[in-house]
Amino acid sequence: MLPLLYLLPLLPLIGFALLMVFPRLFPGKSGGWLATGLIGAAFVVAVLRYLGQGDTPAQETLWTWLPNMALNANLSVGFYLDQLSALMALIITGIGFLIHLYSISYMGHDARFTRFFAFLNFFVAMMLILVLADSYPLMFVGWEGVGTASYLLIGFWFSGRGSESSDKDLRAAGEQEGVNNSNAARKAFIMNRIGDLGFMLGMFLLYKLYGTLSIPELATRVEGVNVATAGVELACLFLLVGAIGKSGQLPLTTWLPDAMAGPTPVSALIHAATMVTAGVYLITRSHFLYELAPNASLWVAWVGGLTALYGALAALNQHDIKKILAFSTVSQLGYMFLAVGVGAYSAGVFHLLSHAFFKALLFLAAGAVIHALHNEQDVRRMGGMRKFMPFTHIVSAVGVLAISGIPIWSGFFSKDAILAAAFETQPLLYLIGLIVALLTAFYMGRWYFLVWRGQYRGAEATGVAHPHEADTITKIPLGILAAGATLIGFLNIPTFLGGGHAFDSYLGRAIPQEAHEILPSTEWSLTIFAVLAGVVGLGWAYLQHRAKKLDNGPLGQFSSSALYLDNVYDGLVAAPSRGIAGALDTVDRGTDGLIGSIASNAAAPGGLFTLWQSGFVRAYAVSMLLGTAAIIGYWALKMVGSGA
Amino acid sequence: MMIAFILLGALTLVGGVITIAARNAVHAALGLVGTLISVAGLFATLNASFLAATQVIVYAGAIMVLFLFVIMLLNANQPISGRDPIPFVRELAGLGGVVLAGAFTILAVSYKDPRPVAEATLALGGGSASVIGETLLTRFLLPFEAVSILLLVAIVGAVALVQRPVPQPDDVPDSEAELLTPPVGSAISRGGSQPVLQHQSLQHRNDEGEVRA
Amino acid sequence: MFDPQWLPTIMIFLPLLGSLLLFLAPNRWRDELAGFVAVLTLGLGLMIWYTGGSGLLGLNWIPALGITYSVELSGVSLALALVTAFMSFIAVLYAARRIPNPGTMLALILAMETGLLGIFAARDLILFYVFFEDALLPSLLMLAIYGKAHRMRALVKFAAYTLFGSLLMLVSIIGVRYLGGSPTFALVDLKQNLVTGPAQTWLYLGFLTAMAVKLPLWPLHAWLPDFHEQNHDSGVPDVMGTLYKVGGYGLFTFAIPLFPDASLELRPILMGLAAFTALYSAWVAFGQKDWKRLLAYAGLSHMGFVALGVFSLNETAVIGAMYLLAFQNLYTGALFLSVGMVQERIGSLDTRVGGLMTGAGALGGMTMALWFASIAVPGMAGFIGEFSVLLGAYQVSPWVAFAAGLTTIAAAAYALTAFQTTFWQARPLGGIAVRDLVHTEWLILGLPLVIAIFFGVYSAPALNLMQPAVKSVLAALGGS
Amino acid sequence: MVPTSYYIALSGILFALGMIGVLTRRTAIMVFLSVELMLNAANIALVAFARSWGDLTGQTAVFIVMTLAAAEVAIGLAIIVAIFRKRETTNVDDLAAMKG
Amino acid sequence: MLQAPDVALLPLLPILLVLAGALLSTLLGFWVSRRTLTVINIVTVILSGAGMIFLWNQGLSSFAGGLQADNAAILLGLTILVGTLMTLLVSLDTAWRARVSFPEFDAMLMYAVTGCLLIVFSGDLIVMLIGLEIMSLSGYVLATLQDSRRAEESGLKYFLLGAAGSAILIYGIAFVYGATGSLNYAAIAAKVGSVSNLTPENTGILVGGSLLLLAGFAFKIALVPFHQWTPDVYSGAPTTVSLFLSTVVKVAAFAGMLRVFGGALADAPGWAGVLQILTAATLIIGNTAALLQLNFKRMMAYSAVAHTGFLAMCLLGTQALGGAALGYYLLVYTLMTAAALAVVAALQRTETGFEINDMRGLYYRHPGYAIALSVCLASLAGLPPFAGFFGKYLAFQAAFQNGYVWLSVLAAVTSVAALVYYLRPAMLMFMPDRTPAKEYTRGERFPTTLTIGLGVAGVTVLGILPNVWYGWVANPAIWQLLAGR
Repeated sequence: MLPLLYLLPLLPLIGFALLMVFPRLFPGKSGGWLATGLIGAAFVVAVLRYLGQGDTPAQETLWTWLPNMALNANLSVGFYLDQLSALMALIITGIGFLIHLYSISYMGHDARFTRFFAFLNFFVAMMLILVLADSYPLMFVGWEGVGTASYLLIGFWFSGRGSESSDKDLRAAGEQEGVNNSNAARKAFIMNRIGDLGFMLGMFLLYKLYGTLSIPELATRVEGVNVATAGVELACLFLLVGAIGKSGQLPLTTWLPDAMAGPTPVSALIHAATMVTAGVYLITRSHFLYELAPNASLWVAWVGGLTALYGALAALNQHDIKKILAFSTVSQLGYMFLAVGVGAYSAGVFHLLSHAFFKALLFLAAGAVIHALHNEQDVRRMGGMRKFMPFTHIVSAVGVLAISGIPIWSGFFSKDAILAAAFETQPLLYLIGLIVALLTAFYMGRWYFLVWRGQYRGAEATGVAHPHEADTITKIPLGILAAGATLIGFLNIPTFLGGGHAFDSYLGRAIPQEAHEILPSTEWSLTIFAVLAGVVGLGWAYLQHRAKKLDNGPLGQFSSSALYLDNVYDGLVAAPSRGIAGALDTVDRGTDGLIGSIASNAAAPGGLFTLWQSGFVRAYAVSMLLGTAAIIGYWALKMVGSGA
Repeated sequence: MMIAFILLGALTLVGGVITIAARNAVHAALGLVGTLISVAGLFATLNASFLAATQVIVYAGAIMVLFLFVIMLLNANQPISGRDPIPFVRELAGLGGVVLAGAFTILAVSYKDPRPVAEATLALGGGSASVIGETLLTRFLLPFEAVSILLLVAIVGAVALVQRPVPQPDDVPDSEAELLTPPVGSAISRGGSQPVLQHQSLQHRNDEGEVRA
Repeated sequence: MFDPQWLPTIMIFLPLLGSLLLFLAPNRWRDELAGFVAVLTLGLGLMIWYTGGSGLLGLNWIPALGITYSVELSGVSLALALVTAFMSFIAVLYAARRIPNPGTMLALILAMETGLLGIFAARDLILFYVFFEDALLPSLLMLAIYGKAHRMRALVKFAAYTLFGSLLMLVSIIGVRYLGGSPTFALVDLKQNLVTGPAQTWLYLGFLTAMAVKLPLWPLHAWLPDFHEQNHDSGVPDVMGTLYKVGGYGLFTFAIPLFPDASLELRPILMGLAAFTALYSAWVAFGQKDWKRLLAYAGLSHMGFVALGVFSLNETAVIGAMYLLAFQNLYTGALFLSVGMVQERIGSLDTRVGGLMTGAGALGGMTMALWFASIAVPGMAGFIGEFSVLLGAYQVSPWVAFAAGLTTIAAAAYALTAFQTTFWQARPLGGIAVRDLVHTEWLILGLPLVIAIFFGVYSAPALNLMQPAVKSVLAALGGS
Repeated sequence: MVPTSYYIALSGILFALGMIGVLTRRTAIMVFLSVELMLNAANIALVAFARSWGDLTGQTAVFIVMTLAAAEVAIGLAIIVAIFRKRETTNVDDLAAMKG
Repeated sequence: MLQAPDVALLPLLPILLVLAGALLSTLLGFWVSRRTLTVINIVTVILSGAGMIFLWNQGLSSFAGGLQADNAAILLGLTILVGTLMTLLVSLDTAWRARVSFPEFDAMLMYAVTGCLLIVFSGDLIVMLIGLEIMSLSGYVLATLQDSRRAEESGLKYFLLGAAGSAILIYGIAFVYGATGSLNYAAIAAKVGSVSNLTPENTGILVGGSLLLLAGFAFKIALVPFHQWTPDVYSGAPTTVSLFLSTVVKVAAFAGMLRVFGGALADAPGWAGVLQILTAATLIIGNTAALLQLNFKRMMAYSAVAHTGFLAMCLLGTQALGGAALGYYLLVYTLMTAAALAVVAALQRTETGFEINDMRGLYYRHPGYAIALSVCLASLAGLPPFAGFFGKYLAFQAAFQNGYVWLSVLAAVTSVAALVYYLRPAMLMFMPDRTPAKEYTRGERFPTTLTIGLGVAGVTVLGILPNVWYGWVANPAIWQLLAGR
């Protein structure tokens, strides 16, 4: 007897509810352990379901929910488990568990420790709803739910960490941090909402086209019902907008780097491993639509390619240890979009998986560094950390190698598959991908060398002379993730390397596989190019490191301002909309004031009236006489007119 | 007959014009007397002999004497000089009058007798006192009686107005009653020009000269 | 045996009776008495719900005029009546705690509850009108007695707008009966004798004006911000004012069945207007610096959605509109009360005080959750409403739905901005220390929130009420 | 026989004259005198119509109207006298305290 | 040959009772105090009412149709008596403060009521005219009776314009007589009924006459542009008198109009078109002007003008509906106006009434009267559940049904202005105030309270159960026989 699917979101939800409503019941770190335990339990459920999974997807319906959907029956709350969602559930619960564990140590000194875990649990629950949903509206629940969780967690330090301090400077800095954190959270939510609108419009259009929003039903109905391609294309584009918003793709990308304002585990869990990949998941989940919409797919690929390039360029000259990783995430997500855009769904999801491992690893490692340096995040004040934190150094190196696509590490396999698929369909995108691979290796090399190698530069600024290695609770997740980042690539060894595409064939039961028509020789050369790009990038970084020029990366301000995209948005959208709001408010009061002043003041008609009601009796007689004269005169004229 | 009508009609109108145009009130009243007598003549031409007589005796006689008496009493025979406070009143009056007169003329011209006038005239019986009296006491009995109430009202009202009775005290508590007694000598204020504005600043004093705490 | 048909009548007039009793009751029992009456009313409502809605009770009220006393609580009207009874209870709860010497306020709340329940129960146009105006009086008195400095202006505006609409509606009501030749004003009779042709459009417009004022719909909304801004700081009158936004319900229950052709004919314009209202007011809300005004515009924006749903005449959208109408009362009302609590603590309604959540975590958290409900985060009742409205409207007119959909973004912008500058960020130096929720305040904010979440997740009970009612109403349109 | 129309026209003109008088005369008594003109116009019309119909009702009505006029004069003059006592003016334009 | 006059005194009974009160006041005044007389008058009024109820459904007439004691007359007569009763009760308390507490005041009041009843019971134009004159002359005297400059000014204005108005009315009667050859309503209606009976060419004279009648009546009921005396007279006269003039006298004038236009001239062409214009103008001017007033009593005067507009809409309805509407509305109007002005009379410090701003916080000083006043104002504004709403509703319906849709819409729009000016004082009363009271603190006495109670109870009961009165007036048969048989 397999555990029911609803347990997956329910377990973390229970944790959320308990920790929110009765925080007093969980003194000390017990709340964290409860939350972690529940996620662990959810992971067990996910594993059990994975193991017990048959070829046919499982669908479990709970109760009816939205009005009047799907041929006049109410739309239900129901969960759907196929290979894709099983995989996602494993990633979410697995990596989620590790990050929860990590957080027990990382957030150990925070005043709102229990609250943090409540939010984390809430996030995991929502993410599970997202991936397990059997219909788009339910997926949307998770979709916005993770957005909300993300909002709460980015704004976790909403008042800034030093704002209660008695020290004036610290207080001022804390207040500034509070404003920044709040703004970042709000920005994330609003930008996600833009995407959500696209998602909603996509749903509306699908409902109009097919009359249902249940995913399995849609999948079957797409084959049966004949609709105009333009409609499907448009629906897919709408869905793409949703995916863009959630995954921080161009042009809705700027919230993701800002989201690093949240605690580091949040960055690892939400803004690297799980939530941001929801866009990829959405498109993969909707593959049956995108297959009918080649143009929309091309859009997806191009969005991905350009975002990958954008993220890589922006990552080149960041100074915040987490921002480099954030832009890297943007860039890597671009890869995944590129993959699903060119139809290589499996490659995209595979990269999603490997990225989840190595990026979570990198973030958590960065978190350990930040912790060790007492919240210092500027890479220019780090350096030489390998001496203080050898374990963390090793796992970080693993992460850097993985993301740079160096063989045997997972990034190599997943990136290679994407580049091969791109080469097959869109050579230009392949070229972009290759450049991005090079840039990725460079900025990750820069990150690595700045943080771990060279001399420790921050003793003065941070006030920490001897940073300490992370504690055991921190090391366990780091170790597991490092192992995963190293080994996970072997799940999907391509044929020309003698592998069996295990991952592809597993996923292939749920989503279609692209046919490989590339000659092994071409594949080899593609692989060599990709590895070359990684090696060259890392080498370039090393050379720069030797020259001690890494402090300021290439492209200068252009890169560190993230290609000025934020400034453009602020000028084009944020400021005008604030202005318009002010103007509309004035107008709203103004029209009102106009009517009001006519009514209350009424000077002109009032004066006229006083003139008429002058108090002179003969004036009143004038009205009477003229009234009578007018009445009688009117009648006489009428009589004359009618010829009487 | 026609000549009589033209003559009397002209006299009526001339009298009317004098009434409304004469600067001296006495002249105007005399003009009205002329009109009234001419109207009596018109009544006579219309076979209303009793009315003609009544018109002269009651109207031109009694009522007009009353008018003249009051004019003399109130010294109102001098015309009021100074700017007319109502703008364009003459023009408006003229316009209204012309419209009215024109309209009535049009209406009058449209009038067609329901039966031959000669035949109808006979039915009037000359409008003598006896036929009028008969109508009054049969068909017009109720109006005839009701008019007596009207006259009674006129008498009582006129007396009450000219010789105002003394208000009878209420059973108001003493302190209030004291406050409410109208102060002596404040009933008449001379000049008659806008006392309200002068006293507006004093809240406890209104234009009736009452003093309240 | 007792006839359950009479239950709605008892439910309607019980609060009024309680309100009159309050004047007789000794001062120290007033809170309890008011609370008891409110609970009893709610209980009665639940009883009606439990028995599956009441039947139609039709009595001749003024036979000479064909005016009947027809009341029925079932379907949509029952749902709205329940929400009204519930929120009145919440309002009583908060008023008793917050307002010093609250006797008059409690009496007014109960009196207004009677009017509101009457509005929902009425199945006769004149009766509807009577209750519609009856609810106005307590609302005006609350503003007059407890309002702020510039309340006279707000009062006059509120009353003038309302009456402007409702008197035109009265003319339409008269027209509906006489041009259609119905023997009475009861809805059942009127439906048998529909007015046809252009006259129907004109009558619809008259009806629409009243409902547009009460929805409210741009450009007849100007009374709303002032009304809320000038009302008592506690937000209690605002709760009742929110409940009084019954335009959507009126359109649904009366306008669609009585003016089917006209509502179809005017659908494109009206949908556009509704979407514009939603977007416009959300945008204006973004510029507000006063919580009450902001909430007023936020509520207005929701009403734009309700109107969009109703005007679209699409089944899903109409159900969504009714759902939204019912449940937005919960969270909008609770938000007004939370604003009242903030005002009680710091003496200000400004949206830029900053850092309240540091001291008052629960207050901040509840407020945030209510805001999430308000901006239709899924899993809350508001989402079901808004999503269904947009979904249905999209089937009719994609562009309008798109425009209205933009509101969801704007809503996030205004809600989060104001929330952030009030509750988040750092408390400025010298700011008053803020006390967290105490005693009944937990219930006052918690209960609506719990219900909003419950019906966001498990909507079946409410949908079972509304869906058949909406279907039968829309069936009159000939299945569009 | 003079046609009834002539009488009616005459009465109409007289009525209009009375109206003009009401407006242009500035003394209360003179205004009132002008009203008398209007009443007389009505009387002429009544009598003329009575002849036209051969019906005594009209003439009797005139009798009543004359009485009315007398009663009106009594009250009117009483009011004018009462006012004169307090203000020593018969100018109607002096009584314009209430307005607006 | 001398035919015996048709004299039956029974239908005259109510009028005679009131007249007896008037005569008693005139004569006994030399020996008995005024308060005693007022009480006697109250008794006669009640007896007269009982007499009317006795005459209900008997459909008596006498003086050859000159007097009609039909149901319409009884319903309107009762309304007049209610107004009279309220006036008398209020005068018990306030006549001394208004300095009109002498027997002649009561006498004039009762004469006026006699005139009013004559109008209501009239069967021909001459009786109506005499009733109107009795009422008007008494009204002139009442308005002037107080020994004050304001009262005298209002009296003179009322009188001069009233005399001119009467002249127009009489001229109109002459024309109608000329066109139809009769002064009796029934005969006129028979003539007008089918234009073939009428000498065809004389339609012009008929319409001219009815328009002149309309102008004359328009003066009495204060339709724009014949309304300008109203605010000055109502605000200048003692409040008790204003109460009387704005209720009883107006009801009687409307009754006369109903008799003439709803009965005798119902089928005559022309007047309805003019009346609708006048009504529209009245609605606009009356409501707008009331909006500008600062003095409450004067505002009530304009409100009376505005209400004339609403009432006149009833006249535009069909006989059955319009008559019923008017019958209902007039009673409600009487109750609410009288009660509202009774509050003013009781609480005012001087006969100028009080400023609207002075009413701030009245609720906290005189809760009962303030609530009563706000109920009356709400009713005047036409807010349910008070009877004013159904009055307005019926008026709208009457106009609407007879095709005057635009007028109904206009009335609806102007009602908004009405709401605003009623609302301001009503709400001010509930706004807490710290300034010292501006009103008379000892105004609450039993008779006034009784009046106000009567008004408020009436307005509320008639609002919730309109059938209590409307059931009586609704019978179309009552109003189709306005002209008599």
